[in-house]
Amino acid sequence: MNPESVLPALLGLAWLLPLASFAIIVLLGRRLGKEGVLASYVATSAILSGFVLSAIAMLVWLGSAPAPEEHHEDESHASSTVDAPLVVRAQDAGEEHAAPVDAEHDDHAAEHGEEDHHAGHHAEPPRSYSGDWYLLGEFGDLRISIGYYVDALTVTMFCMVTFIATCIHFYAVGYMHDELHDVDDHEVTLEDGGHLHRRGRFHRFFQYLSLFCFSMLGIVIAGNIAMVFVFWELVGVCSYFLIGFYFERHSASCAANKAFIVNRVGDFGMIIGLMALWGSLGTFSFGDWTDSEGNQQAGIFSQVRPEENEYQLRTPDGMVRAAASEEVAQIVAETGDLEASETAIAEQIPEWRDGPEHYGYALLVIAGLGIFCGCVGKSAQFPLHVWLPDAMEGPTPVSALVHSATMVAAGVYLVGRFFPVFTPEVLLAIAYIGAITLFIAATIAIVATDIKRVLAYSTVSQLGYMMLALGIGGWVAGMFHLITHAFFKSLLFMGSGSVIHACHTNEMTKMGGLRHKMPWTAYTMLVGCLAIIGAGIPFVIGFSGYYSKDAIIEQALSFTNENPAHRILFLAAAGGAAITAFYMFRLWFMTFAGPPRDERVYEHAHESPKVMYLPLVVLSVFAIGVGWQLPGLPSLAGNTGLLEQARPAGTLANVEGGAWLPELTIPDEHLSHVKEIKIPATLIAFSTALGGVFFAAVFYGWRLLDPEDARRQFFPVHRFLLHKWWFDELYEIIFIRPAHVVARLAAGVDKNAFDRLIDGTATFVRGVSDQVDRSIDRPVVDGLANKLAQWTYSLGLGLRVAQTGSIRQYVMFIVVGTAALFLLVSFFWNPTWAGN
Amino acid sequence: MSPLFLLSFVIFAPAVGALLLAFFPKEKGDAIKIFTLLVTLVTFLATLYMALPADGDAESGKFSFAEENVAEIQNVVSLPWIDTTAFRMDYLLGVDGVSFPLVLLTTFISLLSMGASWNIEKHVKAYCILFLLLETGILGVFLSLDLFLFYVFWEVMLLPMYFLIGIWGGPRREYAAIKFFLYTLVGGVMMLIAVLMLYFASDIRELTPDQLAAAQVELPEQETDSPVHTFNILALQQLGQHTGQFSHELLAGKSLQWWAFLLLFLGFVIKVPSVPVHTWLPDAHVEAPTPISMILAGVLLKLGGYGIIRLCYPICPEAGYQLAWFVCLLGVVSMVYGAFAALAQKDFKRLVAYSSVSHMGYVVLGMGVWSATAGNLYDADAWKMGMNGAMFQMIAHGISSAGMFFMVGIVYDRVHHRNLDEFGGLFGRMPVFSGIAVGIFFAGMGLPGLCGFIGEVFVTLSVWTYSKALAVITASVVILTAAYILWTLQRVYLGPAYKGPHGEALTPITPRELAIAAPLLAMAIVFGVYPMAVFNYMAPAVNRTVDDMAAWAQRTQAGAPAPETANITPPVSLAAMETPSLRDTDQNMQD
Amino acid sequence: MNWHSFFFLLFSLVCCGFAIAVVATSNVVRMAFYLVISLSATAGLFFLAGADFVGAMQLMIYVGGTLVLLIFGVMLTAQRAFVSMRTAGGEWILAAIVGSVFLMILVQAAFRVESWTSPTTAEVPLEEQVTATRLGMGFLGLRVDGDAEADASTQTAMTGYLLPFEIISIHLLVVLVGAAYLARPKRRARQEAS
Amino acid sequence: MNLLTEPVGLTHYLVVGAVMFVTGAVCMATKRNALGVLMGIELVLNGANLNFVAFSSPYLRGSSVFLGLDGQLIALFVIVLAAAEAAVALAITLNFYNNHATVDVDEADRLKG
Repeated sequence: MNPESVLPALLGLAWLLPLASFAIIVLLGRRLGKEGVLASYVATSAILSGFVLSAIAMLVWLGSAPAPEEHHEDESHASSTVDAPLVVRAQDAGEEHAAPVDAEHDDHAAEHGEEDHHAGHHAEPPRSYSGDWYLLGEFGDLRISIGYYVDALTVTMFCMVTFIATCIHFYAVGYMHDELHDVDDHEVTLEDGGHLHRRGRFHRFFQYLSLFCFSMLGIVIAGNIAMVFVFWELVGVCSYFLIGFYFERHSASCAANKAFIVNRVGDFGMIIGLMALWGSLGTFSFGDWTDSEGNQQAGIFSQVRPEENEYQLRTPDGMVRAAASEEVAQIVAETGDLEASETAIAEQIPEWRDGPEHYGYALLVIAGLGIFCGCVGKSAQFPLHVWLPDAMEGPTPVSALVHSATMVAAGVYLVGRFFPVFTPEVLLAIAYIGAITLFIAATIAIVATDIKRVLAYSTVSQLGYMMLALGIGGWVAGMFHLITHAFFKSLLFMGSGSVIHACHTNEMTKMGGLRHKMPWTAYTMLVGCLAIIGAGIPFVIGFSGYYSKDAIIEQALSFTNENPAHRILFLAAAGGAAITAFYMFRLWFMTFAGPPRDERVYEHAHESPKVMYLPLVVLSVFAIGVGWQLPGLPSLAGNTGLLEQARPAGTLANVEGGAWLPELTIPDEHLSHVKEIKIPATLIAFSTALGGVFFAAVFYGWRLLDPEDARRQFFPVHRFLLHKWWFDELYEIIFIRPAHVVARLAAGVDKNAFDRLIDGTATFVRGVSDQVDRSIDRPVVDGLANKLAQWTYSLGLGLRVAQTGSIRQYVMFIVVGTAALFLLVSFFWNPTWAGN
Repeated sequence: MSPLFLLSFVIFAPAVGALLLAFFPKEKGDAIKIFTLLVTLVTFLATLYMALPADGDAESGKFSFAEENVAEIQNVVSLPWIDTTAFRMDYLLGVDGVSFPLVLLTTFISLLSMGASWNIEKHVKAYCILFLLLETGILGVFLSLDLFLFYVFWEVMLLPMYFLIGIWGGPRREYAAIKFFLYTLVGGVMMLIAVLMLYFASDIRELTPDQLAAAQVELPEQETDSPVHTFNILALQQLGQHTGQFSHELLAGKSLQWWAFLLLFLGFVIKVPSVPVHTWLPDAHVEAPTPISMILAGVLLKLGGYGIIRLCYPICPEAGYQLAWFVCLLGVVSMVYGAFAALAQKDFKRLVAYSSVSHMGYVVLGMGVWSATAGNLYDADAWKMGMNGAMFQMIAHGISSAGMFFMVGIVYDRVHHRNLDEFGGLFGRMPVFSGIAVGIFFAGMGLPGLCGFIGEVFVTLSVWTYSKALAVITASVVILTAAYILWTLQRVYLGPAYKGPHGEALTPITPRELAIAAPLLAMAIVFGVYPMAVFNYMAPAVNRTVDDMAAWAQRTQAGAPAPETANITPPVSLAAMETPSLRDTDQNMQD
Repeated sequence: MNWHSFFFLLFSLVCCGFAIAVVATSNVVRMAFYLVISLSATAGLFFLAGADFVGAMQLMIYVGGTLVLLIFGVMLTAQRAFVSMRTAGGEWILAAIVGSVFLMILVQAAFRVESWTSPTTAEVPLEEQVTATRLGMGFLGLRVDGDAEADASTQTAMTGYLLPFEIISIHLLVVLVGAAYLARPKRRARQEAS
Repeated sequence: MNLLTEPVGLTHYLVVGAVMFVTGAVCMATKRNALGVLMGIELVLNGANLNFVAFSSPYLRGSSVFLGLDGQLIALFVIVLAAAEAAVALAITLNFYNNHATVDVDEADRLKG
């Protein structure tokens, strides 16, 4: 079993199974069993098989740690065929990862010697397999294809996505069973005052879910950024369908539109990034690839971090040339010969690149920012975060799967995947965006009362954490948090779904004390809450969030130490942790603790069926333990963990600033695990979280203080937060209305300017012809003809007198005429007329 | 089958069908429709036959595509047609990767829209006859290689369309038909002027034997002192690219080819249509009956793009080089403007029409991105991508816009209004139809996996190399497109209940309608998932066209190391191109 | 004074005198009678001019045929009111003026050509004095009356009259049929029809 | 000029023909009776005939300008035609008479313009 062919096959199959399920459900639909009940079986079995395949792939990956000497063989072998994986980069650090790892992985980075050792290792690119399945188009040297890029991150993401998706499929079977028969939608009021009565759409839900899984896995497996974009859009449209699942509700269809259009705004930036890459690098491929003539071509990563530069970021030649096109044209004009110019340009490139102008650096920044823009849209980062809370209009399993665990995390995933390309400036921008997002979202979550919205803002906030982590160089921290967050956030959402299922309301103000009615839900959700706030016994053990969040805060602290100017980032992370703890426990207390607020709701509440709470239990197990270092298995994060295997080459080093921000330092992530940083960071994180929980307990658990008082006291702030910082209103004013005004203007110009012009021209021409008709045609041409006729007529009238009818007069006329003729002839006769 | 027979059959089968229809009794409406459908089907099958691999058999009439990597014009049919001392026109037909997909699209869309014509009840016979004549005209334009023949077919197509809109249209049909007619006629006249300008400036004696062979043309047997003019498009291309015959100054300091390019381009761009000469399109679409809208959007608009790629650039490369900014600007303005205008529409069909304006902007833009400049060493790859993307976009738009109009037509047939504010809830009432409609609208929106995506993305990506500002604007259109399409879908298909009149008429889609809509959606998916299905046929010829342009640019703009022209400062120098050829002719004369 | 002149004088006076008499009288019966005399005298003039056959025909057809026809007409319509119908004096004067002007023109034309005033002195050969045969040949398309010394173009210009003759024959036939048709009694037919 | 002393020439015939012609014309112009008009016609025709015959007479013009018997041939035609004309005209007259009970040509002015 060689992984370079097995892994793509396994993952590809896992990827395509949901598509098959989608196709089956689309074509058969309601005919799948009674009201399409079998659709859930189809979809669930597809995604379950996908999970099994992914798990096998994970085992293959772990079991295929290549021997050091394999390196070169792989490369030569791979390039011999086109369809097989084109490039295999196997690194020689494998044996260390496969080895049973030291238990105290938290500490092991403390030793400097080992630190250097690792740094040396990671100067090599990570093990990855890439290749193409088929071409979308090829133009000269440019080609766009559907392909794959498999590394540790891919495999991990596959496992995570398929696992959570499987849980959610099961959960959805229970949650959506209402849709198996006719439904009365109480949120839709018809014109006659009644509620909408409609047929159930059970199968359609699973159909969209399958399509979503396919698209999401497509993003993960994508071998090039264009393919990412393709599936990026596809998950967007799935999200659109799923948010708009209850399309009869106006709010749902609006939310779906909003989600899609806001995402498109992000995509707009992403396209610009794609263009910047495409126009200068001429490839979208992550890994290296082989062209049709068998030449090795560098992928994006190799171009940005070439081997000869020790995998450090360098403006690629293509970008330098693209930026220096005027100079290139100058050279061409001077030499006049393309080949000669080529060599001349090649000589000039280093000079251009490193000169004061930093040719091409701007392009690199644009590319980075552009790609990040897409991530901002998809991951609901500031300023495009507005869609995600509205997206909660969708059914809760969707919120759990799409809008917390997977799709929104795709933005973070892409930032992680594209990490090698980001310059320090871009990373700083990412960090700031993440920080702003996490703070804004967390503050809004404090005042939200809709249980799902609280979770939605929490999601936005956590995504901000991830972005922040990535932006300050904590690659593993960010990705790790992505994974752990997926587990506990989907757990929380499903728990909330269970609550909603029981109470038929989203409003927490009508809940309370539900833990007696639905203990499974309550305590699994408590696990989720603890996980998200990063609860744990410091330095000993904790929930999964403990590890990932602490890693982020450590890195933030490390970053702040290096760059005191940017200490706000650390403050945001730490403060955000406190707020997170507060609102999460506010949620839990309001829902499950204390006396019920609404007796009627409480009476009706009941525990959900087994098919719904079993996935909760499974997920809570993972929410607790996914960050643990279990014996016999590699850890997920940490310096030797699974994610570390995927770390992009050359990113594990102190980066001393970019071309534009030379004083900025992105610290080495492993340095954040040293004691000097780890201890304060852990303590800060622990204390802030504890503080948050304490305040929540004071207000909502023990109810020592009335939140109403606080609300009244901070009325303006509350209102500000309740209106979500007025973002929606702001966007309405500065984007949507102007767009409509411009649209109306355009339509108006069409109708009033262009058409007027055309019609005016027509009228003018008709006027002219009328005038011609009236002033020339009728008086002159017609007049002449009429006059002639008139003359003839009057002549006839005159001659009529001669027409006496009397034979005798006629005779006289004849005679007179003849005589007159004679006379005339005799008077005017010219003898020469006779012809002789 | 010989090319002569096959190509002539494809062009004239509909016309012959129309002739036969003339003998049908007027009352037998169904028989007439069935016969017409059969004629379109036979034509479609004939083009499908052409699509089969030729296996190197040049006489088979089949079209050899990428597998043999044949980029040249194939299946050339050349018969003398009009041959007087002053004019020589040939019955010159041929097909290559540029025209063939469009021919296939034409016959395909004709077949489907004939199927969509089933509920035409008024003057069925006349309708069918005009319909078939229209098809003949369109196919003739795509297949003719003689400029004059091209022009004749161009005008042939105009009249049936005029009547089809003007008789079977909506309430303002006369206005729309006249508007359509005048616009197109103006374009046609501009084209005719350019055609004659080029004809009288041409002289094929200056071509080398290789070029003559490439142009499928022969010199007259006895040598003449007077110039040998030609209408042969291929010969004109060779002349435009390899000689300076069209480069002499004509008017206002601009060369003949500058003016010819402009005139041809304007003529075509009216057909495309681009802002600001697009206003005929919404009116024509709104008034035209559904099947005619399908033809109009699906095929007729493509004639403009086809003309640009076939005539404008290859014949007048220098003008294309100078006017690339104009072409691109027009494309981008159309995209943005069309999208904004679509956003404001209340009429369903009008909205789709404006979306056509926006989408066809991609075509113009993609054709204009002349990336082969000195700044990137005359690397035309981005332009190839743009041109291919534009061609693909034409096909994709042919599928998706025809589909969109058909979708509108289905609703209109039932409720007899198109006011977007009075729809809603169609998803609940007509689920299958709504599903297909959403698919087709998403194809128009450029969703990946559907045909619109490929063309739009390829064009968009190619723009960066030409102009970054335009590229950013281009990219921004994705937002607007999403906005108007989604808003439309929301207003029409989503929501709790249908709000307009005749709600009881909203019956599920009929099998006939399904039979028309399903192939469209299927094609949209196939082309979106496997675009190479189109590129295989198209790319070699398109790439060759671009390569020719790039080679021309390199030859003339790079300043071939001629010492006397090296000191000319403007990069676009006529002298560099003209000097050698003029010297050659001088020598010839002395000899 | 020779006989030719004498007879010419005689016949021309008779001819002109009775012609004037035809004009002068208002009685239709007398007009017919005077006309007979005038035309007969004209026949005499024909004889004098050497056209013996024409003169004979004049007597036979005109005097014997046409005038008899006219006289029949006179008799058929000669009721009292129509026997003599007078014309207003003014018309007479006008007719006289116009007529005399016309006459002056004609006479003046007749005297215009010098050679016309005096006759030729050449003797006419005997065979030319008998015209009937040669006229007949002319009608049959064969001209034997030409001047043998005339040049060839003149000879060829003299063609026969077979075709006109035939046309005239048919014409006559048609005319006679037409006349019979016109003159048939219609009143009775109308009465029968009604 | 003295007719009695000089030999009779062509002119004399022409004068006689002219007199007859003019007389016929005057006759046509002045007679109200249709038959009188017909008689005027006969006179006119005879005047013309006289000219024809005179011109073709070898006695009067000499053989140098003699063109044969064309004149006489035409005169014969005229005579025949005059006969035909008389027949038709008489038929018309009788018809007119039958219809209108008059032969006054002044009554026949239906074609007055």
